Amino acid sequence: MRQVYLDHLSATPLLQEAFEAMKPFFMEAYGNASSLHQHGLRVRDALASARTQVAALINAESADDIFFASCGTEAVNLAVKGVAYANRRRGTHIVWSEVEHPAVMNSLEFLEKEGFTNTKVPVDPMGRVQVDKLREVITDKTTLICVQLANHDIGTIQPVAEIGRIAAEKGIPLFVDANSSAGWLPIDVQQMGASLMSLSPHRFYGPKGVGVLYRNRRARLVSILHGGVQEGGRRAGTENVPAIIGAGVAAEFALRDLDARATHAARLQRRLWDGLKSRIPFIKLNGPEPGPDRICNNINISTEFIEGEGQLLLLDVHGIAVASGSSCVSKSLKISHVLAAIGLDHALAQGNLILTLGKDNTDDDMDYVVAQFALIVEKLRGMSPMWEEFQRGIIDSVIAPTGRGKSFSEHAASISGKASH
Amino acid sequence: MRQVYLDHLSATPLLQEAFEAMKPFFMEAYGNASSLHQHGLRVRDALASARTQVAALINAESADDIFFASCGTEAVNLAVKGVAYANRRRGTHIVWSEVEHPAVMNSLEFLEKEGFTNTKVPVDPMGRVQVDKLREVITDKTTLICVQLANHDIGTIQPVAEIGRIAAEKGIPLFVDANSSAGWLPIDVQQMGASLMSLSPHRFYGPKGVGVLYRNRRARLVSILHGGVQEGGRRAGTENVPAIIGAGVAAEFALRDLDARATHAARLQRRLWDGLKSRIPFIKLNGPEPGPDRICNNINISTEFIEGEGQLLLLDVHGIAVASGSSCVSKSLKISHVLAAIGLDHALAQGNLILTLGKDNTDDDMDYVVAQFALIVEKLRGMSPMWEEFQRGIIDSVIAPTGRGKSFSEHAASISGKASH
Amino acid sequence: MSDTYSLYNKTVMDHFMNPRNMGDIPDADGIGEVGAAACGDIMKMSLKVENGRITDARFKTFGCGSAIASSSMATELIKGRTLEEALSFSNQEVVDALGGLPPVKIHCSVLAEEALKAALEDYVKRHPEAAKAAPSAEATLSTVAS
Amino acid sequence: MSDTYSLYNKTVMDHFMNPRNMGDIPDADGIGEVGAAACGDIMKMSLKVENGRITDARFKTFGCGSAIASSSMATELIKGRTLEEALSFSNQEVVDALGGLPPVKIHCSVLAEEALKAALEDYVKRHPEAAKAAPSAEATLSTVAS
Ligand SMILES: Cc1ncc(COP(=O)(O)O)c(C=O)c1O
Ligand SMILES: Cc1ncc(COP(=O)(O)O)c(C=O)c1O
Repeated sequence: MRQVYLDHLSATPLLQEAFEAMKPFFMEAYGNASSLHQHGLRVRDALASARTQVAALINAESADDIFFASCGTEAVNLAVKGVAYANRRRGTHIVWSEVEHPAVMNSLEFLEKEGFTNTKVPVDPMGRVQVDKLREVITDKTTLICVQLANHDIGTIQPVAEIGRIAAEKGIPLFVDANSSAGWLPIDVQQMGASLMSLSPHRFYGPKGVGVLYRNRRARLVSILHGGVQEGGRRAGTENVPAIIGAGVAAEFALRDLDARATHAARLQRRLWDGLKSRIPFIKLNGPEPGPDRICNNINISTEFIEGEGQLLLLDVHGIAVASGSSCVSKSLKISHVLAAIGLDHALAQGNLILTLGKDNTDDDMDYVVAQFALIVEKLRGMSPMWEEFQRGIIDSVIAPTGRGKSFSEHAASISGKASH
Repeated sequence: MRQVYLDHLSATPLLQEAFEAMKPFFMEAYGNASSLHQHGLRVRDALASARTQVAALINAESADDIFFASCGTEAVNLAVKGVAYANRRRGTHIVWSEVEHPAVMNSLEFLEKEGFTNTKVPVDPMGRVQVDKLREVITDKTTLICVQLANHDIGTIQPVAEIGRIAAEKGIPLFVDANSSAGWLPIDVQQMGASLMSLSPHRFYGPKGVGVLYRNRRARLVSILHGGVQEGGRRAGTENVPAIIGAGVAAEFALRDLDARATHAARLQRRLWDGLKSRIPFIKLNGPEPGPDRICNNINISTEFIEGEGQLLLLDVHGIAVASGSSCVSKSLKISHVLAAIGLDHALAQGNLILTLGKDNTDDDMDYVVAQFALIVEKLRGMSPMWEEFQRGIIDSVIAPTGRGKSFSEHAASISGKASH
Repeated sequence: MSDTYSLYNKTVMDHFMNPRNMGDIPDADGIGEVGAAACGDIMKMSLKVENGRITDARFKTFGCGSAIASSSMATELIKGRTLEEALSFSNQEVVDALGGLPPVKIHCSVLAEEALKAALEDYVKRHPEAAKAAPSAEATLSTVAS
Repeated sequence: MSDTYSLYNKTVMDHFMNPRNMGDIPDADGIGEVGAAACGDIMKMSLKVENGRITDARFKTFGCGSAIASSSMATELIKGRTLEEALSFSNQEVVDALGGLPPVKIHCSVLAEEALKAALEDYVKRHPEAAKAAPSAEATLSTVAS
């Protein structure tokens, strides 16, 4: 059976070249980078190269601005809390967009308990941050602005350069969460006006176990993991040497192959969405159309009258790996807050799938996915009371309303006794 | 030239078997453990096995009590801050020993700024926690006791079981930092009365990039890295799958081979110390004599009239890798706080070396180290004004006082104009 | 899909992929449709009742794999039971018959129980004589309905 | 040791491992011994002075590799200089001649400068006529000494 991996946002396979570079650092060059003898010094040299490779990917001013953490989440926590704590005397207010990843959202929730405040900036129905609103909510106590480069769920590319200009004007550091987008979009932190940026190498063919925080010298930052003085005192703990080496190599290839990868992904993205919408009625693309406003490797769809987990499971049975923002898929039984933020009807949020493309996917893969997905949708609609009730005019479609019947949400609320969320 | 690695506390090479087990998780089973498709589920299964393997090493009640973090430092931070925040309403006082690792010490320093308080319990000249003092300083606002299993610098084994009984009696969770000792001492968290314990797999032939926190269900713990709901909501961030798999295998071997490794290390430890003290005058072992009070793989020595960094560098030139607690070796220019805590004379702290043994060291290695070290000491003493002044009766020895001359510290203070620290 | 790795156990996967009694009963004696406030799943159950005994049960489900499997299993379990027996049906039976569900998915089995009870209630509403035959039924059902 | 990995650059390592002018001068004209409050290093320098010119310089050092290398390099640099020239000696010369030191180790070169100045001061104390010959020396040296 054909295997089509379309969950590159969750993880990418490790690049062969990265693995080869990592290998010696397990059993041979096993030293701790803090050691002063040859075993430590060898590793220290290697980490310095990785820092340079990663700095190049985002055009950082200096390799010294690159800090290695253990994952994208930790890099985000370090940026958000590290800047918040460092500037506490100056102010305690943080501005962020409502479509930020839980790593940002939940860090801010934690900081609220510690006496910090924050203001959430709304997005438009395409998931784009409302820049005027963002400008308005900045106060003289604001010490950080958090905006992601591209949304992890619906692929919306944010107007970060524009926000960067506001940040510069107001003298407030801008943190750009590029965990879901680095490696797939050209990034120039200097041009963008980002003072901090998080990267997640395992989303561009690097290894797991490493996250990156870029921080330029003008932004104050304190450590959030306390202990030794690794990473220039900004991140305590023995460095994950092999993973950092792998991240460096992955960054080098990501920079070299960026155009080719992005062009390839964009073509598949177009083919996939064209195929899906031509074969499947009552299907909707969430977020912007493929093109300059959307990251090249993300397709986020809602298929009406059926729920996402079932789609995901049946696709898996057919060798196709995808993700979903449906509540049934989340451990908290909540739909993705991104889908809520763009005002997506609950019925559509429930039928959500997230397909993220990679460099090794092919045109044939896309055609296979379209064909299989059409059959799966048919099967699940055949089982769905909503599909039947739509046919009978009891409920209406959100995607292509007929004017007959009540809305899915009204219907769901009336039978569950509570409003759907 | 013979290569003798005696810095196993900083890092151990990865076990071949662990590496083999990790390999498939880089390029083949590259899924994210949060994904619901086969790639994710495969990885999830593997993580569950690793959790079971690690639980066995310390006789944890359940594999669900094992949480994976990114390094020993993060595991410590999670234990200390995670328990502190979780119990904030009940109390804000933490008790710890003054020889804890900086990961504990600096986490507590951070918490102080957040309104928590702590009391440092002194140690005796062997580095052993004064248990009566510990009992005395516990208040009804104490929510955590932090004591390491064995000291990372001088190898002192702490009376944790005794402290565990006090903790149980008072109903306060005991956190045992076993980052420097797991794999080298038999550990039974239940018998020991530890509610939390940190482990550092890269110190028992596991990979870097993973730390372990054991936490039994009776101790409340909140996450300190915020984001997704990985690790049962106790540690957000994409899991470092290969490293966790490697940690599991390393734990399994550590348990299987514990006796053999410990016996081997203890023999080498004896041989090394006997050799050193018979060949080199004015040398002192810091911490307890080899035996039941000292971890089997640590030798911590002070060689008088010479400084540690030079010793370390010359040993390195001869293929021997060691560590030092001297101020010249630390980035902060301070001697190890452990050496200060046991009241070691500054002169001796400056001449400090830490040698930590591993399973692959041999008797011949020990003899080689003794021979080389004797020559190095001779060379450095030949260059040292202190050695000359000792011969001339201007300053006295701390280790074997002659009664002639002033102390090194007095002399140093008089010529530097400030008291040495 | 690999044989080894799946989100649910084999029984659940089987009922999800090959659901039993999926569909509608054209001339059903009782139909219940319920929604889970927690996650938004919707389940519809149709019953055929003859001589106080459930002779057929069918479902349609909008929901995750475990919701589909739960409704499939519930219809299987309920067929052949008397109304009285059906009224004491509990979600635990579904969970047990499926060989367990992940903790976060237990509510799917509750939804199956609720759908069944709703269908029974509908039946009793349409067939008041049945309530008289089984006096405890009405009381129970009104609790279910509230 | 591998050729590739070392804490210090090649020049520093060379001066650490093969220190120049290590030892004492039996009939030294000036001896200085100073200690670094920051880290506890101790450095002793002995000078031989002839006709207002340093003809020999030796050191002994209790300290790290860079302290030993700094004192070795300082003695090398200072030999042959006049007292006047020696008085304007700065640690930066040592750093430059060594091809750089890690930032945290710059203080070792400062210690070498201080040891030299202390030895010069000792010389002047013992040879007051020298101070008269080089009038600016005494002033500079009293600053150094304070
Ligand atoms: C935008 C964004 N931020 C943060 C994260 C968290 O990164 P990690 O999973 O590496 O911890 C993700 C992961 O998907 C993300 O997409
Ligand atoms: C007792 C102790 N705790 C904590 C740590 C920190 O662990 P890691 O270096 O894995 O971050 C160490 C490291 O040496 C240690 O010895």
